[in-house]
Amino acid sequence: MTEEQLPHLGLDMTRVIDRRVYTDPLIYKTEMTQIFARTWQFVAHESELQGPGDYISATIGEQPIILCKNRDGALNAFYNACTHRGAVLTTKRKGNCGAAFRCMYHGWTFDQEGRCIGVPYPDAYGQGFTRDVYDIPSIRVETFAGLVFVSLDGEAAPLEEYMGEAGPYVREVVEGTESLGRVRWAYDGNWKSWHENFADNYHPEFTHPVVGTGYRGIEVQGNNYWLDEGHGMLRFPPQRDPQRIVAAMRETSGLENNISDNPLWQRPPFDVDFKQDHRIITVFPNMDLQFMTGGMMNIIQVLRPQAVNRTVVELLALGTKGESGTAREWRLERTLDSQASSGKVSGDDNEAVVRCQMGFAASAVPWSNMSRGQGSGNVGEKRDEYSMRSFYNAWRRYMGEHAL
Amino acid sequence: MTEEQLPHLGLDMTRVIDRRVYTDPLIYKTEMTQIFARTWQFVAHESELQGPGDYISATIGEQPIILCKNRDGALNAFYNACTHRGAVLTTKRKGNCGAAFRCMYHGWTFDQEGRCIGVPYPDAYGQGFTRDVYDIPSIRVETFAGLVFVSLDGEAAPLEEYMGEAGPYVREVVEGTESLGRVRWAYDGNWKSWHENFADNYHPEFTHPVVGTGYRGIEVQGNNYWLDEGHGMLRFPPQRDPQRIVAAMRETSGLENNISDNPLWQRPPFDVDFKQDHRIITVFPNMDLQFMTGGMMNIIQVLRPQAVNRTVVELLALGTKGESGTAREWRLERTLDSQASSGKVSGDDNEAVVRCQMGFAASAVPWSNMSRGQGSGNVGEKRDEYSMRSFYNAWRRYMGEHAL
Amino acid sequence: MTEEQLPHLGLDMTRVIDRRVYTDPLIYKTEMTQIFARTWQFVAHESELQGPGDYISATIGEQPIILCKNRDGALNAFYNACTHRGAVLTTKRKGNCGAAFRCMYHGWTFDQEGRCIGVPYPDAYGQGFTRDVYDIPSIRVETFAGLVFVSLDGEAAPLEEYMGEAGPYVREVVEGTESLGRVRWAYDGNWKSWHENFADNYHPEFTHPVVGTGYRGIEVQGNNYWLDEGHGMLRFPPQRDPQRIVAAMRETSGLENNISDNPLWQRPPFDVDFKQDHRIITVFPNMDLQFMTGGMMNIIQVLRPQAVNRTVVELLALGTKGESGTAREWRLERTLDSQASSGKVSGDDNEAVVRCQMGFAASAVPWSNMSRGQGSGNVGEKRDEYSMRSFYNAWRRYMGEHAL
Amino acid sequence: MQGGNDNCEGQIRALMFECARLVDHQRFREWLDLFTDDGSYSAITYENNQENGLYLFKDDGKESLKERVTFLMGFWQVGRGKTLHTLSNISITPLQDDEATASSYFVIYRTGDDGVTRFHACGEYEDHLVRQECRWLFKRRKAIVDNGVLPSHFTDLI
Amino acid sequence: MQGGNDNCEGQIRALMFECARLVDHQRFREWLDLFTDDGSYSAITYENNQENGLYLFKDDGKESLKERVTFLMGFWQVGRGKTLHTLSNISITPLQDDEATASSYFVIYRTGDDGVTRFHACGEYEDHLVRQECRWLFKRRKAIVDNGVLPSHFTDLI
Amino acid sequence: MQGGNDNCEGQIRALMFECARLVDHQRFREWLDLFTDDGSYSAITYENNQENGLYLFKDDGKESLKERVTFLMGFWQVGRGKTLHTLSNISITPLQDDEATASSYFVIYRTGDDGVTRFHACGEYEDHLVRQECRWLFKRRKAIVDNGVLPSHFTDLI
Ligand code: FES
Ligand code: FES
Ligand code: FES
Ligand SMILES: [Fe+3]
Ligand SMILES: [Fe+3]
Ligand SMILES: [Fe+3]
Repeated sequence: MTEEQLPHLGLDMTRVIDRRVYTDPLIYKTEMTQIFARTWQFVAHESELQGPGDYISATIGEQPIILCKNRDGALNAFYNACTHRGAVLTTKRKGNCGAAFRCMYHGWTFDQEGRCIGVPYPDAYGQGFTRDVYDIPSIRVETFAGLVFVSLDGEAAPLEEYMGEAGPYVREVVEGTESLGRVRWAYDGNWKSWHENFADNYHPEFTHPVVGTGYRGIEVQGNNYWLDEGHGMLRFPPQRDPQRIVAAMRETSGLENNISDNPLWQRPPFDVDFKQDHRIITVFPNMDLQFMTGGMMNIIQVLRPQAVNRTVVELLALGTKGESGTAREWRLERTLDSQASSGKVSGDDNEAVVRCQMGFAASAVPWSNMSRGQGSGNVGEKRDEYSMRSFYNAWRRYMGEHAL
Repeated sequence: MTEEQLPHLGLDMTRVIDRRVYTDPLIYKTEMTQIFARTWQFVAHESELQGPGDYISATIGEQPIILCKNRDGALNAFYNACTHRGAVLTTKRKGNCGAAFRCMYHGWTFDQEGRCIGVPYPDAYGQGFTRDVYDIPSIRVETFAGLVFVSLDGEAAPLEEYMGEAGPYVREVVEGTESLGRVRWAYDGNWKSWHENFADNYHPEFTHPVVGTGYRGIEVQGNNYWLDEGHGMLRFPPQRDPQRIVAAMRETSGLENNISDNPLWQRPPFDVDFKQDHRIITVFPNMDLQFMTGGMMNIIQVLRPQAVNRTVVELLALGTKGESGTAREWRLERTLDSQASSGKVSGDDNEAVVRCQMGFAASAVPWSNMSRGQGSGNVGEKRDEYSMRSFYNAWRRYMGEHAL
Repeated sequence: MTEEQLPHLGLDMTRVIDRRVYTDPLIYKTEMTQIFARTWQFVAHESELQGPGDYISATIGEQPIILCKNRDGALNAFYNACTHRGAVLTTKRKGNCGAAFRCMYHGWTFDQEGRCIGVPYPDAYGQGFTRDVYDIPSIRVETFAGLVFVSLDGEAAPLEEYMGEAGPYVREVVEGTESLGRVRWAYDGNWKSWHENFADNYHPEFTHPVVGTGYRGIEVQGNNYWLDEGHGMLRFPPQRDPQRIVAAMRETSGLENNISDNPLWQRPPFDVDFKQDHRIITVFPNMDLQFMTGGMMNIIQVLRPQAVNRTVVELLALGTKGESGTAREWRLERTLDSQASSGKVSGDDNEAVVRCQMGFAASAVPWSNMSRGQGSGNVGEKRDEYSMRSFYNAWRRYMGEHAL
Repeated sequence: MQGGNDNCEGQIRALMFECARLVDHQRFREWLDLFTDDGSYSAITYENNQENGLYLFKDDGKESLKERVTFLMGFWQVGRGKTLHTLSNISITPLQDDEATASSYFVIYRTGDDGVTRFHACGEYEDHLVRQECRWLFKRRKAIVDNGVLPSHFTDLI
Repeated sequence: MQGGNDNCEGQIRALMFECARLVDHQRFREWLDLFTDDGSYSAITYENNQENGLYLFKDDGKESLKERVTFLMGFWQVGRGKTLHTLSNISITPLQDDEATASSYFVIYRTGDDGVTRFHACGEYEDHLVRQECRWLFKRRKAIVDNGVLPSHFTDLI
Repeated sequence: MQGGNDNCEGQIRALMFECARLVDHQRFREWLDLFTDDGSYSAITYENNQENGLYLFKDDGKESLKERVTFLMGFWQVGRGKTLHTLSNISITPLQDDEATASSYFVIYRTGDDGVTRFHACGEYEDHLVRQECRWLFKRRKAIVDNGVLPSHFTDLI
């Protein structure tokens, strides 16, 4: 596999990716400043912040931040670092700060917008001291269809514009939802591998026996979208044949799976249009939304890089605002069955991305292929990879001269 | 918070510190050679080495060393590394080497001063071989008021001179003491944060509810000292009001704390002048002494950096030589009640320094303020920060061109 | 210990080694490419791969590879990394791939030689797509007396030539053997320290009381060999006096060890020539063979570096092909008694190499001496160090300008 | 050891240990037989158990349990590392002759592909047990997992 | 389960487990009730227990214990991570009808602010127990901590 | 606690705990007395136990055990760190009045030269026990170690 063998693919870093993007610590470091500090980053669903003083803390790239609701119901963000001597104002992932955050070290207080409102015994600082120098730098917050994002970059385009072609699709699947809760897990691999996995509709029938066996004998439909800028979408109809799955299960374990007695296979206690397309939307650079089986499963995932080869995935499960208690209970019990590192589907995706990171060490195999779908335009078939190329196209632009 | 906003403070790295000093691995590496390899470093109280062959091993910066008492009762130090092929002569933190250290690998022996006194089968090394080439390089040892220090730097000023203005204060609080034992703990933070915490008398009433509530309604007294060179002192009278503390305890837990039945609040079984000032002395760069409540609690702490963001604190508890068995027992049971990572006071200090390291990641908040006390001279009020500025003044001098 | 003091030794990096070779991450990184990617590296005994599809995976330097037996019984090696998007084809250390490896991510298949034989839905890659571009790069495999080696370097000399002067000795001790199984352990030290320990016959009587006490009062015989290129051998007759050992045991524990009732001291249930020399052969750069007590214990060890200061040792125990069930059982129960990190001999060697790594931190003791045996020629006495110098001579050549 | 509660407690502990052993030895089909036909097996993080009730999974009834066993036997492609489920702090509360609840602590160690054995997860089991035909079975086992960040390979039985 | 030592041992084990559970669920005021009025609770490192007897802390009597509970309930500002105190190797030695000593091993796991659950500390409990009004209580609990370098957050009950 | 199997089980558990305690307190000569004269003590990795039967070591009979104790008492130069052998999931199967088998899980923590306490190893004991002169002893203890990569310092009793 030499460079000469691959001319038809174009070594342009969108169709064929140099695997060092997943392993080079310097690229990782650059991603933190060129990408994570300049894009819009999802922090919370607005339903997670109910009253004044409610806050959520997060790490954006490597920067600790706080998102807080103020007295007027407005959301504000600022760094989670005391301007006095650096202590984070909170170590909790969420909570309520009351009227203000009081730093536990020297008692400086900061209001719900990060403004310095109290410095004990200020006289010792002398005459030139003005408290507002010690306001915590604020961070831009914008909301899109109930999803709250921040950007560390004062110059970033507005969120609405940033969402670009993905906007309408995102709005459609999250409007009217609220948060059910979160789970997190870690895997030993680069953050982009998980994001790619979401933009990848070529793998499911191979990675997931429960998908592949359900597709047996079926002509698989669906589309893959490049959405400007950096976003993507997978859209495909529900087609699996349960009887094929049951047969495959029998082969696998020798157990007769009687799905009609298995509550996991029953209709949920709420209306769902089973004919609706599944939709998986990737938002640049590190956010993924899944809207499956007419919204039976509706989740958001965000990637929190820890190191070039370590990532935490944070998953937010969504329910429908105002749904019945029975519906809500069903969602709480069933939403994650396929998800997270314990999930019947994601379990295998975790294995795949960990295996990729292991294989990236083989420097004699230096490129990854993402060239499926050779047609012009931005839409291909289900198994095409326009979505991934959209990501790397934006990645390359953000990284600028730092890209490989 | 921009550089322009802070002119009145002077970005001179003593009043306002660039937080990269706590996070930059290169600065850390430089500190190992510019500071830890050039200053006097506390290793032991002389009472810890009783007879010939008694030794204590330690790591000074990143260098393994042995401090050993010889036949004549003199203390010697040398590297803990065999000159043959490198094995440490001991892996224990303390012990007795007998007449000599025998390296476990090839049996080379080194006397209590590190001189090579035995090489098995030396003939194979040929004629040019002279054993004294294989003496372990010795390290300077000096003792101050029973405290044993080493310096890896042959050119360092004598210890007495090094102790500078701190000398008399240190002597006063450690003379006549002996070691009760040690405890160690680790925290995820830079070593300087713990040292600063000791030089900081602004924080206690905010960090420690047990201090803050005891001060309620009281005009707090005390002084803060810059002691040349690099040292500092906090000195303040015992002023807390126990009834205020009891009231705050009741608020906190709903429990009525009857301190008159609580042995922790009783007079110790030895004479103490409860009127005496508390004294906390910081010795450059990584040693701290506390002499509290007329010596009811008397401890030394030394910082052993492990990485730019990881530190081990080693605490040595002191008792009075010749004190009664009851007094000694009291000290053994009570000295650490407030100390170490399990302590009623230090527990919160640990939380503070860990929170600082977390907050240092916020690069938009790049400076820490240590400017309290604007008066000229070297002494300020209790909450002033002359002591910290003394530290950073020396830090900057030792780091030279390597300082930020 | 200054450079001036050591002229008689010659600071040529074979007689006197700069200890940074054990601690410098850059040297380690260079070793991965200059040495591990260019030498022959032991992967398996051929008895470990029985039928077609049997494979063993390994990491050579930092490169994941697979060694696999094909349909014709030939052994092939290739990188353990899918050419599509990088997933390792197996995470197991051994197994059987069936007719082909099927990547778990997108189902690409690779035959037992790493050739790409299946790409699902290839049309999406367009017209220029040719599958053989996606064959996994193959790796050279050669076998020596049943030992299977790979070399990542296409230009490396043939294995037979590489084995050089060590070849005949290696052949003698491994011919007619087969694998009994493997154990692995990790130690906190550089990989070369363990390899040196094998090439070192000066240490045993000091490191291992069970050896040293057995030698009491005995004129120890044996030879040390420099074997071209980079290899070495220790050869010495069985001389220990069991009664001396028993006496020393009594001194140590107060227990009377009655070795005539101790099965560990009995003749094995197979023929052994107890007069035969013990032989320990070191193969450059990271392989060691021990043939002890006429083959009563016959093992191979390979070093798998994890980091500059962390190594995994992989031990392969050997039995004689066709030996009786009783003989085999004896070997399975007794072979490792002295070996591995739990072994009665290797336990102490582990301690020694860990102690060396700790001592290497003492930068004032910068050199290690390997100069025993000053005579010309390539053979010295038992305690000489021709073997080690052979290693460093080759090490220096492979490292080229990157050597210190 | 013939009669009364004591007997029951011993048998219930034996059931718990048997469960750990079957899981650790990957004998999944036998694990299935430790549950009643209407048995439930679920897992949730400590935080979500305190707050919102969002489960990791909740298998209700034999058919759901069979599906999980099928996944463990190959319907997942995830590698099954050797695990060790250590149980401690077992408290059993008899409800009536043939019924009891129990709480216990679990700590799981797991050996990875690299051969290294590591702490994996820990937490608390809440069990509801019944005796059917002289045999104690799980009617409900809920694993409340302390880990706020789950490990990567978490499809093994908890 | 009605009579004799066996009963006692079960009750003492129940006390120990109850103690762990209250601590892990941060029910500190109830923890207080597991001690006699003159109860003592202390901790010391293994090394210092062997050598010099320098305690980490030693709470003698209900008032000292109440002070500790007050610190745990907010007089410390340290965050309280979720802990799991697993107990094993429990050996109980009856002294008389209403008195016993016990030794046991503890291993503590703790979930940090980052959500990651880690091994925290381990060691041995030396307990002295008495029965008062049909209830077993700690008269003395001494925790001997193996850790030679204590963890950073070590204000949780051990 | 007077009669029958229950008594035996308690005594066998006591033997196991005693064994752990003697090992952890480095009282090796007393450890020796927990084995019958023909006692066997061995260790093997989980993988090798499944596959080829290659032991780490196998001490058969008192003389082999004495040799190991001698090594532990100084015939090794390896430092002996403080260990903690926690036992759980103890299942005892009586064979006859004076004989039983048992299986249990062990997890070992060890404090290194640097003072840091870490998880060390874990696995399963397979024990064969006999009663001789009113005292239960190990006739065979086999430690099956989960760790596929053994720790560096692994000469401590497992
Ligand atoms: S660090 Fe926040 S008040 Fe000092
Ligand atoms: S390393 Fe010390 S004698 Fe060889
Ligand atoms: S990574 Fe192997 S088939 Fe895609
Ligand atoms: Fe998937
Ligand atoms: Fe403080
Ligand atoms: Fe050796």
